[in-house]
Amino acid sequence: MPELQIRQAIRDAIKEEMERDDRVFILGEEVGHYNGAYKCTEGLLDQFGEKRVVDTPIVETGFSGVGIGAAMCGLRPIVEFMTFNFSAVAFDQILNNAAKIHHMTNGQFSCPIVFRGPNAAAHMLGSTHSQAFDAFYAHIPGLKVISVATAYDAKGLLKSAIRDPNPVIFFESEVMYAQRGEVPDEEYLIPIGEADIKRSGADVTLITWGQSVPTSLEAAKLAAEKDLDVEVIDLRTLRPLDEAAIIESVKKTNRAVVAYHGWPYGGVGAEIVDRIQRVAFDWLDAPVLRECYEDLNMPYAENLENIIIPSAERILSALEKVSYR
Amino acid sequence: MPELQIRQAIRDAIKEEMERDDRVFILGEEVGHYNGAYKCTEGLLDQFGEKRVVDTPIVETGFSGVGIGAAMCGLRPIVEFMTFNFSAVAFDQILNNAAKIHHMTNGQFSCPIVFRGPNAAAHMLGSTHSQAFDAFYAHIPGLKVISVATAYDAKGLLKSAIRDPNPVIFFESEVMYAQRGEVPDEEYLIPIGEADIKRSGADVTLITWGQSVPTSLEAAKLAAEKDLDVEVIDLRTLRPLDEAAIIESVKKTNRAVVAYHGWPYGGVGAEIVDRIQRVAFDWLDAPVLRECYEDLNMPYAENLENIIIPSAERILSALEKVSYR
Amino acid sequence: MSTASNTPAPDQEALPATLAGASHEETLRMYREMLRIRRFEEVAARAYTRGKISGFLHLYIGQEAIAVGVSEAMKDGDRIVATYRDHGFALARGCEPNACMAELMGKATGIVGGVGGSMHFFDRDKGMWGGYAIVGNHIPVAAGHAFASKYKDEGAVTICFLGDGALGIGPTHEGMTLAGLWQLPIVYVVENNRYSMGTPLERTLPVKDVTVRAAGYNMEADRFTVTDPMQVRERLGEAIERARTENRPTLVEILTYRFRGHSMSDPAKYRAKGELEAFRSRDPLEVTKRALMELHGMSEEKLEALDDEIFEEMSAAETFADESPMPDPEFRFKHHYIEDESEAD
Amino acid sequence: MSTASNTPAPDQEALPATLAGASHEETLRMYREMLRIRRFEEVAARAYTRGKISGFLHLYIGQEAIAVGVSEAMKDGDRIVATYRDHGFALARGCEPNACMAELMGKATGIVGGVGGSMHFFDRDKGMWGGYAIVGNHIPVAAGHAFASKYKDEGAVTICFLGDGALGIGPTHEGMTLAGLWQLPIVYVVENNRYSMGTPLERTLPVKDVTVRAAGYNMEADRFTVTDPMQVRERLGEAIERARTENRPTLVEILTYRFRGHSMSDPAKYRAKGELEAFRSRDPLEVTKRALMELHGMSEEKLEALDDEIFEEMSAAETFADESPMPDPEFRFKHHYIEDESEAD
Ligand SMILES: Cc1ncc(C[n+]2csc(CCOP(=O)(O)OP(=O)(O)O)c2C)c(N)n1
Ligand SMILES: Cc1ncc(C[n+]2csc(CCOP(=O)(O)OP(=O)(O)O)c2C)c(N)n1
Ligand SMILES: [Mg+2]
Ligand SMILES: [Mg+2]
Repeated sequence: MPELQIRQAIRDAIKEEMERDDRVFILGEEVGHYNGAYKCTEGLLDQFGEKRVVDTPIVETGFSGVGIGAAMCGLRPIVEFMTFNFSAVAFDQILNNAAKIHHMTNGQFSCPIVFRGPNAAAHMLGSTHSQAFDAFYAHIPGLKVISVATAYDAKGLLKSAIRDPNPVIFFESEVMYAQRGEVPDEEYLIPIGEADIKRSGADVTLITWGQSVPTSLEAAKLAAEKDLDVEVIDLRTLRPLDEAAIIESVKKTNRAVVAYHGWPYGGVGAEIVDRIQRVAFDWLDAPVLRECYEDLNMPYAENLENIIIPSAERILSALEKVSYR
Repeated sequence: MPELQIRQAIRDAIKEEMERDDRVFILGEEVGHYNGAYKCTEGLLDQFGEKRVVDTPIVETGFSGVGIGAAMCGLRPIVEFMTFNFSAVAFDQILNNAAKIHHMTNGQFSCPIVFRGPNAAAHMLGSTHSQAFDAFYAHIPGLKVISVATAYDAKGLLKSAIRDPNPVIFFESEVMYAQRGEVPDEEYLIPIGEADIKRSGADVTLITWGQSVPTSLEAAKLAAEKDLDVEVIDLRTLRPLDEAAIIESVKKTNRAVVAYHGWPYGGVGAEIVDRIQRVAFDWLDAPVLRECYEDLNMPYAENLENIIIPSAERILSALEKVSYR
Repeated sequence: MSTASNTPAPDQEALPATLAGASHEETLRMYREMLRIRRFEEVAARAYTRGKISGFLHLYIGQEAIAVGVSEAMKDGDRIVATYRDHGFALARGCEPNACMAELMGKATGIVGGVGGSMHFFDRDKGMWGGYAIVGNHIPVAAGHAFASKYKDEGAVTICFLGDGALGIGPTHEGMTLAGLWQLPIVYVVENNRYSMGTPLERTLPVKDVTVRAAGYNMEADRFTVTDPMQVRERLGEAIERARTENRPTLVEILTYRFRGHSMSDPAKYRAKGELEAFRSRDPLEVTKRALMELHGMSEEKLEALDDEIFEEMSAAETFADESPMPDPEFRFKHHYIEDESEAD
Repeated sequence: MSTASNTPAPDQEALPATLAGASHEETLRMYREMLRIRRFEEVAARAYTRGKISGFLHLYIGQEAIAVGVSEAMKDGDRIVATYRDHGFALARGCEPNACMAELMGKATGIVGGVGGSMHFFDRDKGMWGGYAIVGNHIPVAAGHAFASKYKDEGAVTICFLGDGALGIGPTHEGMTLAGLWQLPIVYVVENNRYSMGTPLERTLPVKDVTVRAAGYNMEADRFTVTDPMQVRERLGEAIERARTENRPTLVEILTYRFRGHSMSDPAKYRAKGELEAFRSRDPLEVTKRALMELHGMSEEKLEALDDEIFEEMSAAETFADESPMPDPEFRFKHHYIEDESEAD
């Protein structure tokens, strides 16, 4: 199988879906002539032209709204946020239009749209440019929310997201765009809502997603060296949550850690803890622990950023703690 | 002690703080000539004039930003959102400016501002006008978040919020504005960050806030009739969370239910569950349960709305469940 | 039921030329539609005060000529995108009063099954594309509809309404920026009724004539005081055809007036003295009625009979709504997600 | 270090009148400041390519005359509110290159202690009020500063800069709406450098001359192509004084050009052929240098000595930054909340 960068897997997913369905188009800042701020749309303008690869001014509310309106008319827009930090200015469109149109119109209209782009901290971008929006969007009924960590998952899930008749938030990672992974030549889809066991293990369940997936795998490796056999579950979809996969694993291991990029208060991490303690209470041998950002605004300075972002070492120590080591 | 409506308690808090400190001013839609969409600013324009009671156009981002800028200059703005639903269009100002200014400027600037208004479902306002913003704002480091349920708490906490040197989100409730409660004539302040035991009990801890406080007290009464002695903790402040008060109670009762207005995924409810299971794991005799909105967009129809909002009966049944009754 | 007493000496003013040029049949048709909207809302207002309707109820009374006029100017496939003040548009587009009234009461038979209420009327096939309750957030969405029309080359025009109070908000600016930049087939119509809630436009708008902004968006502009539905049909018709044939967007400001408060909870005490009366004397409904009498010789009796008939229709709608069932409790799970791709358009 | 080779035949054009009317001393002062900004950024760019600086680094090279000119037009208490492209303003306001360079490297000695980086320079007492990285979200904040000045009747003026790419976004519109509605003492200056990232303004702006929008906000307007810092001082000076004395806001568009890419990661391949060269030949820095030579008889040697001195200063800043410590780990807990009310202003 060829090895692709995540950005190439994303580009291929868009390209294939645009070839398959001419209702699909992409819009956002720099997606066309510039080939994408992070080159996830490389070559698309050349192939599909300005009609379907639409450069926009810096008007996130404007082009999100245009996407929503176009989706209501039967098109299949893909909205690229240069980063999800800039979706904050379009928050109302996502919350009050995208997530509600289908319901509010009693099913007369649907809103098949994908909002995608890099999410969470990259490297030394400061507090306004280092935020994870998982907690905000996963909270909202009406949306589906995806977060990918490998080229394979990125392609398969993005294709599913584009075909999905509902509004989908699709999180990528700037620092992972260049990571390579195997991607089959043949077409494939990954169903939305299914977690993936990235490493199986018997002693502790480590639930993770997005940028924390490689870190978690690293932590599992470190744990293995200490004879702790960690099962790493990559959620891939945050909403709807694959509760069954989580619970099944926890019932086997009786312990769980959740590791992710994002602030601690509430959010996806707390939701997972809630589900585990509620559904698998009698199986739990230790409290579920979370490793995520510290509850702080992200500073620019490299050393501080590195402390705030959960490291493999921090995750390891949580794994040990829930194992009472 | 005189009995005041919550709206009057809010008005008095603003009035007293404006009398005390001429840096305090209020701005928002209809706060002046109209005396407030829900009459929380009644009489203020007459007393303080247009300089300090500022009617704005419908530009939530604009006037939130003006408030933030004015706060940076040493003023003490109170921004009224007609309802917090409309804060969605100002989300970026709160997330990326209010919550970050002090940090991002390395302490050169502060942002002493209060954003206040009604939050969560009122009665038959439909999906766009019935949302609880607790989960969104409590997630954000840099903010303080308050939610009040009585006239006494509203006045004492709003005065503290206005004096607080940090940005504060202050949630009220449209359907509770007319509720009366005792408010002393003498000045008093309630510290931010302290929960209040609204009813003490020995069997189950019921953690609640905002609009769910009266419903929770009703549920506790129903439980008492069934010989279940419920301790009702009104959080009052959502960020920072009064973890000590919660844990102390749970260590006594060994069971907990969380009841509130808001969607289930993540949010304040899940955060509380996480803290309890993490800090009081060995004291818990049952999983912590939550009663909140169903994970649905709010319909207009009265009967559906009534099912979605947690009722005393629903809370009661959760109390019974965690008590294995 | 007679409304003659509402109109202090309208006969002093000359009838607008647009009405003078209209046939009896079309004048009557439009008058009838305007009257239907008015009576519908009067019945709704009464139902509200009797506690049958809850939440917000924003009446369109005084502005009816705009909805009726634009509807006449539309072709099949064209669409209206409106605010929460939307009953008039729905009725003008031919939506059933029964379904509309039932919606106000949150009944299963409502135009959107009782999930939307007054602020969220939608009837896709009739070109009634909402019903948006967050000020300004439909402006980019409507640009999206126009974008799709251009993308599909389908020749449909989107006509998007907003209040004078919606001009300051960012989404309005962004939507108009894109409509102008991309030259979308859209007409933005500002219904300037002088107030946003209790605030007169002097306190919300830095400029009197908002169409000066059209140039900054590279749109055409039009501005007029509404007199009657024929005039609206004509003026908006030009903009609609320009959108259709040239993909050229227009910003229109129509000066109008609402006779009721912002919503049912607003006593509207903020009006200047005599203001309401002055506007009432130019009520397009009454002006059109005068045209029927003076130009087309319709008798008071005939007009009253028409009014009675319409009042009956709307009272029947109230009864229909009263008697309709609430949604089934299970209905609350519907329409959050589409499971099957084929269900999406 | 000589830069003469950068300027293809600038001597063909006549020197701008604003420079002709300026004294030797002030011309030299402004030239010096412009050159300091340029050399600072060149050193920073080099440090970036050597991996000493991370994140985003948006260079101001080509636009320096604007920061230097506006700074000269300001009085004590006036404030600049800028975008992420902010080094020039900070240096022009007298911020230390050491602290600025250290900030770029995320060091404890940085202008904001290493927490902000390139996009978030703040120095309150020098009137450098930021450094905002979300496009447009500083526009209402700056209106708030102006609001406070008016509230306190303190006579200070806020000068708020934005890019041509920031004109479409909603917060810009809302902030300007309030500034115009309330007549705030503010000057909004659009630095139109023809691109927002890789997108030329033809693809982002529905209108060529953005100052046509001033009327819609009830603001005064001014528009010019920057030639030199004296000109900027004069033109913005008028707007600043109008804000100060009449509380009258102005929207200014300055046509300028950035010689580098949007940020260090942008190779700027999207430029039209010959475009860069054409603008370089009108580089305000070089034009001002010519004035020093032609009008004030300064020798190449003297100018080179000055350049060397400045290059020294900036190289020293790099060394300072290199040698500065990273923030203490505990520092990450600072400045999230103020515990003590007296700490807030
Ligand atoms: C973003 C937002 N802010 C505030 C409101 C509350 N609100 C609803 S309608 C309205 C007044 C709108 O006035 P205008 O645009 O003139 O329309 P009109 O009601 O006169 O038709 C306000 C403030 C809202 N729905 N959305
Ligand atoms: C809301 C938002 N969207 C996108 C970005 C990413 N971004 C940063 S600068 C920029 C281009 C801005 O161009 P312009 O306003 O012309 O200023 P210039 O960079 O030319 O000085 C973009 C797209 C952002 N910071 N904020
Ligand atoms: Mg209005
Ligand atoms: Mg630019």
